[in-house]
Amino acid sequence: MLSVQSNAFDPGDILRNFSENVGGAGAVVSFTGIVRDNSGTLDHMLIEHYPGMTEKAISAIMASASKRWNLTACTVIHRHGHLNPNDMIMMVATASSHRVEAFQAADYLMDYLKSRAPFWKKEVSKDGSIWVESKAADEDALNRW
Amino acid sequence: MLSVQSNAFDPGDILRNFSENVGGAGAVVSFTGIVRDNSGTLDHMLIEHYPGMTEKAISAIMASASKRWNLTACTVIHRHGHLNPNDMIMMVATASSHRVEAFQAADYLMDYLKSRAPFWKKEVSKDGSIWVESKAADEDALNRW
Amino acid sequence: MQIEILYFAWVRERIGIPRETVETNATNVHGLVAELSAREERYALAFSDISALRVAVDQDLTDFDATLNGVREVAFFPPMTGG
Amino acid sequence: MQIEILYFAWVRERIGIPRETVETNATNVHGLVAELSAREERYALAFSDISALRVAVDQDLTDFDATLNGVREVAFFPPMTGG
Repeated sequence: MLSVQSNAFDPGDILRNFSENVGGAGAVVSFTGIVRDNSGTLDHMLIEHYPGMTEKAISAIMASASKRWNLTACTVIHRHGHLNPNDMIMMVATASSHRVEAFQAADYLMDYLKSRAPFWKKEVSKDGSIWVESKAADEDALNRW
Repeated sequence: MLSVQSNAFDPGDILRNFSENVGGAGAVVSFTGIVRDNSGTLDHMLIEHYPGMTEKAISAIMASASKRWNLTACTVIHRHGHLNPNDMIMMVATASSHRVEAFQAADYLMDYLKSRAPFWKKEVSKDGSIWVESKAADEDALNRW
Repeated sequence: MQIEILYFAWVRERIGIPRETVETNATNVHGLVAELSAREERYALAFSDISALRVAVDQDLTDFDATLNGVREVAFFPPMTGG
Repeated sequence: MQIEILYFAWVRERIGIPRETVETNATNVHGLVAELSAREERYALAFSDISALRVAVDQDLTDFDATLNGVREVAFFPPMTGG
């Protein structure tokens, strides 16, 4: 399941539904990304994305993960638009018969979503706004796979 | 938070509460283990544990994870007693500023809980019952850390 | 040939519009960037360091050598920061 | 010296009881196993292959060379299968 949405989502609801429909898998891994206020001055975050390409890019990443690991289920949710501190930004869930595969697939999905899905984060504070810069470490992380 | 319990738990409730109390962390990883019916004949699973040592062993594993990685929160729940197919056996959740640390800590916790926390699973089917055997791969997994 | 061009994040802000349709004879993305940069200062500024930019052609991430033959949509943006 | 002994999983089933208090002069776990095995066939069977067993002394996982000096509780069980 893939959802690119501006609405908030509840990670609890997502994980409950996901865990109850994993097709006999014994292992479920989830990742949830949360808006942090590192500077203590964050008012909100704006996430821009590229409608059309976003869905296409994430679907390709999910298909690639499902090819590499035996997954019985896989879900990606990613918000765009206006987010407040402590809001959930995105979530990934994977299910497999084996814990190692569920872990690796979720880790892989995160690495690729971070650097290959067309989202851009902007942090807005009282002092102004700034586009979050990509990290070399995030690009390097792709070499793990 | 650590809970060793015979009662069922809802992974959705656990993850929601956890995500809302991560002390400013941006990354939350969860693992949920589910009773599988590999043979198609499983009636239920019995999990035996060693009261006293169980809590002590898991606390030590959690302390070790918190020492290796910067975690703002960490939760382990493990059931014992009578479990039905598709019941949730256990759950781990970790929170960190960085996704890599949250992933590694959850992965580490699972590897150690699997082979170092005193639980023993018995699968009961109509044909009889059998103690689940430990896998060499689970012991080998500890060498990763 | 007509191509739809999209800009995202600070590239969009610097150029001042989210999208436009251009008439071009460029054969690859480099050529298109050169044409756009020659237009106005704001384009030249946005494209001054293409190592800081990424490009998608028909919604697939690619590089600046990519051909524009038969292409309908080109997007310019900084490295992604999703997840 | 009196020691509380606990058995889990198939060790418990084979010996037939979950716990017992024993009076022993054994100085380490190996010695205790030898004493128990000498008692009855069911003990000898349960301890016939100690490579298939694990031992905890005062609720800490250890090995069969561990001393029993000052120890109050010893537990025998197969490799754990939690998670």
